[in-house]
Amino acid sequence: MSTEVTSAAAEFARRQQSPLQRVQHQLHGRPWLSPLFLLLVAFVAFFIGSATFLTASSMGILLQQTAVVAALAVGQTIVILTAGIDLSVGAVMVLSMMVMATLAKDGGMPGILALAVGVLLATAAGALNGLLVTRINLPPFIVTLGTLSVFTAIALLYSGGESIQADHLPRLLNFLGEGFGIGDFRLTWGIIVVILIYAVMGFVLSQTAWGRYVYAVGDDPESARLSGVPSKRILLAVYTVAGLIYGIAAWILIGRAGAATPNAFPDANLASITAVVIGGTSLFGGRGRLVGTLIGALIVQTLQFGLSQMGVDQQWRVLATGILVIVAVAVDQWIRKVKA
Amino acid sequence: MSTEVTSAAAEFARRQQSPLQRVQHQLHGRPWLSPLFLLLVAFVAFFIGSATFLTASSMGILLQQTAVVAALAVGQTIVILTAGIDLSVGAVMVLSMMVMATLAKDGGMPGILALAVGVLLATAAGALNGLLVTRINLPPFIVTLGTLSVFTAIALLYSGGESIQADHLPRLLNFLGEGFGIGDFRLTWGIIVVILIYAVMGFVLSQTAWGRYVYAVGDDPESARLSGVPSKRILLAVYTVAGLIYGIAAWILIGRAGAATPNAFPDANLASITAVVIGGTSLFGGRGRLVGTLIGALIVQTLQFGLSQMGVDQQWRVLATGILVIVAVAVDQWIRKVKA
Amino acid sequence: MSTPTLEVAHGGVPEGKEDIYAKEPVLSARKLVITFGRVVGLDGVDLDLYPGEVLAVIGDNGAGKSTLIKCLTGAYVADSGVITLNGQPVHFKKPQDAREAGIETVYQQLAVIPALDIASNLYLAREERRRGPLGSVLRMLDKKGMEKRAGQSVQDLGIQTIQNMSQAVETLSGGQRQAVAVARAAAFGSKVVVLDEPTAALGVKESGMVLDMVKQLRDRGLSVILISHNMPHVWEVADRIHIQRLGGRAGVVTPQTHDMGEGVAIMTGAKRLEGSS
Amino acid sequence: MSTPTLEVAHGGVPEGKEDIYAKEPVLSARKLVITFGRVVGLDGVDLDLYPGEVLAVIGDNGAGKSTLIKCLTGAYVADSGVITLNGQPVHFKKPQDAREAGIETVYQQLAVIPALDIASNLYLAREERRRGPLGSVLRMLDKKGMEKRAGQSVQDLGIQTIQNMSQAVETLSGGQRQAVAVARAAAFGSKVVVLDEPTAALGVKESGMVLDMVKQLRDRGLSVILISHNMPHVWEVADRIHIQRLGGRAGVVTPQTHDMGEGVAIMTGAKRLEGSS
Amino acid sequence: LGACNRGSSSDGASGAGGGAKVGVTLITKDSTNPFFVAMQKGAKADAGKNNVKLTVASGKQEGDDQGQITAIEDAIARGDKGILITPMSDGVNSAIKKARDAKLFVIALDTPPDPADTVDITFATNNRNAGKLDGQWAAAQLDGKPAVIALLDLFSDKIVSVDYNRDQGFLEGMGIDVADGKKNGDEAKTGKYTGGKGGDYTIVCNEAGQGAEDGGRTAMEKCLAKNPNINLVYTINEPTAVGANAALKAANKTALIVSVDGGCAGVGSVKSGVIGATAQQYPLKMATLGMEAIAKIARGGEKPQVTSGLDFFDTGVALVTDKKADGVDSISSDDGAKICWGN
Ligand SMILES: Nc1ncnc2c1ncn2[C@@H]1O[C@H](COP(=O)(O)OP(=O)(O)OP(=O)(O)O)[C@@H](O)[C@H]1O
Ligand SMILES: Nc1ncnc2c1ncn2[C@@H]1O[C@H](COP(=O)(O)OP(=O)(O)OP(=O)(O)O)[C@@H](O)[C@H]1O
Ligand SMILES: [Mg+2]
Ligand SMILES: [Mg+2]
Repeated sequence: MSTEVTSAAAEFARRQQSPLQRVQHQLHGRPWLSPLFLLLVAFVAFFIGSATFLTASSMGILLQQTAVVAALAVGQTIVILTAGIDLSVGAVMVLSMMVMATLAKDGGMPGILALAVGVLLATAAGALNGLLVTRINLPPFIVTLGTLSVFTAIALLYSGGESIQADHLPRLLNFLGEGFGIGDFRLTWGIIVVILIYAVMGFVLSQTAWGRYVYAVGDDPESARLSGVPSKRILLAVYTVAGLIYGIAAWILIGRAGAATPNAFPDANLASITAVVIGGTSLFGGRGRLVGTLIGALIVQTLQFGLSQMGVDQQWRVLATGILVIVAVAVDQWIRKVKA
Repeated sequence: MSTEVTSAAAEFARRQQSPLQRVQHQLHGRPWLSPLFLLLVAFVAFFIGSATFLTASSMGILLQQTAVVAALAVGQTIVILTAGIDLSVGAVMVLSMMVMATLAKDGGMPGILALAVGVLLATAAGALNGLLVTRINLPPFIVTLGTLSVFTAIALLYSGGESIQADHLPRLLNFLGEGFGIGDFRLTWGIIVVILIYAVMGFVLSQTAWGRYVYAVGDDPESARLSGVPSKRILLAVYTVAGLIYGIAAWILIGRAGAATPNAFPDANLASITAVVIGGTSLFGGRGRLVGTLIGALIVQTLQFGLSQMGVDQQWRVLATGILVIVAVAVDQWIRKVKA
Repeated sequence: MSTPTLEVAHGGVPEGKEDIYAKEPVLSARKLVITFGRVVGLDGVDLDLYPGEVLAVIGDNGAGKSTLIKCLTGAYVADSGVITLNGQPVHFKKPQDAREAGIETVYQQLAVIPALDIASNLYLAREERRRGPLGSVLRMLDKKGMEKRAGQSVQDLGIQTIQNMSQAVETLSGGQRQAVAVARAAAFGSKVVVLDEPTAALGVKESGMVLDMVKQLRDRGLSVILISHNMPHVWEVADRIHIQRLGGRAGVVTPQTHDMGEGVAIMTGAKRLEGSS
Repeated sequence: MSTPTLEVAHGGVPEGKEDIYAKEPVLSARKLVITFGRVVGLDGVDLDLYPGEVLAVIGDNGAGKSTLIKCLTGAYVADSGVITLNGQPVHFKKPQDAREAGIETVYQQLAVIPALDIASNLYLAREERRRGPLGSVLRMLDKKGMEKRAGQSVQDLGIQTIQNMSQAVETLSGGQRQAVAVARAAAFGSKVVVLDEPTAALGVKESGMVLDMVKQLRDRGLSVILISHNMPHVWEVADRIHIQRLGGRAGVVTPQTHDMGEGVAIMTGAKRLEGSS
Repeated sequence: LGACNRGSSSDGASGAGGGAKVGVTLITKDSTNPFFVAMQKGAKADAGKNNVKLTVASGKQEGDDQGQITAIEDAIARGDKGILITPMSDGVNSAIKKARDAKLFVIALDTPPDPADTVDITFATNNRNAGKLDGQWAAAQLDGKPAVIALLDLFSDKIVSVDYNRDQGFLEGMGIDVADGKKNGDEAKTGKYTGGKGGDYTIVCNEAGQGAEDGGRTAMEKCLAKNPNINLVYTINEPTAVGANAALKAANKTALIVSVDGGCAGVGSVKSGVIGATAQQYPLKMATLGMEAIAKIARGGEKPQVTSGLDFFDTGVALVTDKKADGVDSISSDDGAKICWGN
């Protein structure tokens, strides 16, 4: 081939671009930047719309409000990456939380032990999901729909429907609600734990063989099997790890709510799945990045917090959130679609 | 090839089979029989467990209880067949219901007109979902999550949260709640409408080109596109038809509840998706049968009704339903898996 | 460059077919460019397809053959360049547009729907309805008829191992599946039939039948674009051969003027056509 | 039946390689049966693979070639029949089991993960970790190293058109994708390498390189099962040829005793081997 | 623990006359709200005493009319003699009518249906009154100071009667014009309250807390971010109050918190000073009274009578606080703890 021919594509690449197109081009090259860009836009908009939005203390609160759903969404992300779905996130968390609290209060167990039992129970609950998915080959939707009911019922029956206040609990169980401030910007230990979870799982997903298998199993299960990926073991591990993360989320939630309640966080399922999907992970598995989930969780929370700071009435806020979610993802889509 | 070689497979086919294997074999050949078989088993079990379960009047009630979710699940089925998901089912239905009722009551509109406007609005709401999915290429999950909030908020703002009792409404709007009895076995016109919806959509899905396109678009969108299937038009039509069906479901619901309430059916999403998935339709699209959805809806309702007739308390019922859903689908899986 | 050059054969015309090449091309492309992010798919490719000819497209793996025909048939939309059909500029936005213009294509990835059965796939987007009101009013499909004719089409390609016509195509063997895709194009092409490696998965006998089919299509006056790595096949049926290389067109030759060895040499860059760009 | 019969060559031994066939087969199958509902996939097939030989499997489309090797490599579990590896009965429940026993396979559908890049696919389930604690403790992958070596492997197969090694394989051309799958098997096979139509999508040059690779594998003492519709290729590299027909084995011939025409005739049922079942 | 208040209600009757067990269904709004869980528990504990076969059912969540309708039909099919229901909304009225047509005795608990004669009788507290008590008390405590108010409601995506009755009742108690009495958040954001000594008020926010601690905290945080000077917090129930207090504590602020429910945990919060006052209600009393009534009627006994002047049987509400305010009847937290529900 010769220079003349090469120039056709090169010429195309050199074509005129408007500044907007250039931004788009830049974002296109770095797809994970695009939700971040959205988040920035939202920040600017709310900064203009409300005096109380972009303050140090508000930012700290925004992070605290995001912590639990962001943690749950990590488990949800790895499950969805394997083309599964986990409807039992909230139920596992609540069960684990009630068990921790009840053991510590009524059982008089030391905090560390109660915590360990609670987290272990959540891990076991996740493993149960995984076993049902891998051994009996049930669709994850059905499995977790079933265990959603089972874990919810057990949590209620076990706790008798009563909440347990923080002051009846050892300090360790409340610890993640404590924190430190940099001026008015207050961070809790719970936020730090969430960041750690993201760091560890982000590393595992992108830097280890296990992470690749997660993507492979989700993208094309049959090809993964034929390639020698131990699909069942991976799936089982994914659900188990997800359970473990929900257990940790339970710990964070106790600290945040200042109590263990059986009806805490009723929309955990939808909230966690929403964060994952807004973060750009495909519900069909195999495609997505964990950092997207974090940004997705932040976007939702920012919208809600920002609208409330602007003093929008509640039902209008529901309306606005619906529209903004669609707009946000549409912008994201537009950025990704354009040709580089 | 010769007789000797042929016989290897023939011999295998003639191998000893236990009676259980034979049942399994029969069911395997007719996969849609398998959930029906489950339903039968559930009936027998509850017949033994409760004296009030298998009576003419109870059966009538069971059907009435299934009607609305069965109707919604038709729309959900066609959406899921295209590899989508519709989280706005309940919201569209409620919005349509409130508009119908408000127009008829406050606006003094004749029943037929109010009904038409309500159903049309639902159809338009479905079309909006479809437009967002096809024109802006948004994931259906996001679109319907957004419109879920939007429609819910509009319904609340429009109705002011007030419910409208049947006695303020023209007879036509309540008509589907009326019915006729064959002895104690009472059927409502709503049930008849649901059966009609299944018949029509079942015909369309299995006997027309449009039905094939729905499956094709869901199973492999890229291949469908390359084959010349008008994918976008089909998708738009699917969401629109789904909206239409939700509008009819709204009409059924008014008759059933004897009122139009803005909070009518908060778990319509999960209930309708559950019916579809238990009915054997894949959440990944392209695989499933409408009749399965009907049976799926009946199975869930039967479990709940049966347990309630046995006098099982709510929390235990939640637990039992969770377990039974998993068991039911596991049995189904077992039947399908076995080699013929 | 120091690669040996061959005699020019740009636009070379096969002997005895001069009349065909006097006409206007049925399908033409000029300076097609398409890029995928940093990857250059097509780098300014020209192509002319005359009525009633078989134009083969050959080239190394990744030379851009499939990308080229995807741009021609609406599966991709080129970044720049012009496509004309019977002299009129066309803008195919989706494969359906090309189909409606009479261009039927077998893509390399076959584009069959895994869960649908053989007949449904063959007639996909071309369904036939029942006679009478059942078809015209209720729009009911003529399932039986389509199944019968589908079975015939596949058998015509020499595939006799299909035991059960209602099998989903995902359960078919690689070759059986390819036969379904090829049969579809053969049955419905009205102006241009594009075949991207239609015999790749086919057996000896079946491949021969596809070549016969290509000849029949040409004899019926249709134009055929045939992509193949099988040089003997190409030299057997092609009227002209478009050689694709590194995203560009290395030249067009005829089986009469150049032999297979030369064709492969141009394709791999071992030789190049005199004066070619 | 009135089909003409050919001289028996069941278990025929290629000249000059008698020593190989004196040994125990590395992989053997007896009376393999598999059915899919009403469809008969394999109808009692026997197969023997000796160490250091290239066994070709040919047959019409749908004859059961792919099904046969899927049963041998754990992708399917046969309904009945026995498989032995080095004389020991084995029960592969999944492909991983066969892989761990040293059998590396390129399936006809390639089995690559669309969204993963070339290197990730090549090393899938065979990942290499970094040296030092990063690898042993943190189990970090040696991404750079794998990418480099993957690029080399693919180039070794003659694929030079890949512009961007971090492309997802779903964006590769058909041939490029096949090269990735073949390169994987070549790199990791330790005992037996099974190739199901490895050159179907490859160009002339690239196909030649795969055949060279097959010979090299044999020379390293590995056994190769090669499924192909390309008779010249088969007759070029095979030591023995297993002919599959209608789900059964029509016979085994050697390139020395039977020519291509006869092979095709047996395959299509035009002739049959004397005394064969 | 919970037993302490049952004594007050089940003393008299216990119509455990012989005969077969009477089937009764208790249908609450959901099975997770501690208030309803307590109601279910109390009813179950008393079922044996009344020789009742009790089945507990509920909606899946607050707002699930369909779930309640289904539960009513289930009760009819089961041949129960009576239904105790906390009606979700008027949406279930027609199902109740069906049950009464099938000769079931239907008693509404906690929430009076609209119209009141939808059921045979209602055992309830007036949620609006409960809110009013809170408002009056708060106004008195402010002693003329300006009120900077946060309203922590139940839902933003549903409108349920308990939500607006308590919220609007509170504002009415404060002496603030509520505009539409069935609509939260349509009040003037600033103005004068007339309760107590009267003064200026500012409503900072209406935030939904889902009736639980975590939601309560999130809601309060949003309010505080908007205006850190909040000095009066109305909460829909005590878990929300606990969450609000956590947010206040984290922000190093204090404010007067008022709430409704009077569960033992809530009364404890009053004692410890977290909650200033809470309007106590008596779910166990409602359930046990209702069950006794049905058991009695099924055995040929009398229908209970409504409280005079009301169209329902008032099970009462009492303001629990340790800071008595003039002109507002209240009981101390110690007294409240004796008759509280839950643990
Ligand atoms: N969607 C895409 N994204 C990125 N690169 C692409 C995409 N499609 C094609 N390419 C690249 O464009 C080049 C040409 O691909 P194409 O499929 O046209 O090759 P081909 O000539 O058909 O090869 P083959 O003979 O192997 O089928 C290849 O290098 C391929 O990797
Ligand atoms: N999962 C399955 N379900 C039903 N039938 C199947 C299945 N897999 C294979 N078959 C059938 O078994 C027969 C043999 O298929 P196989 O893929 O082994 O053929 P093949 O010899 O590899 O053909 P090709 O050369 O076309 O690849 C075919 O008729 C095919 O339709
Ligand atoms: Mg190609
Ligand atoms: Mg094959």
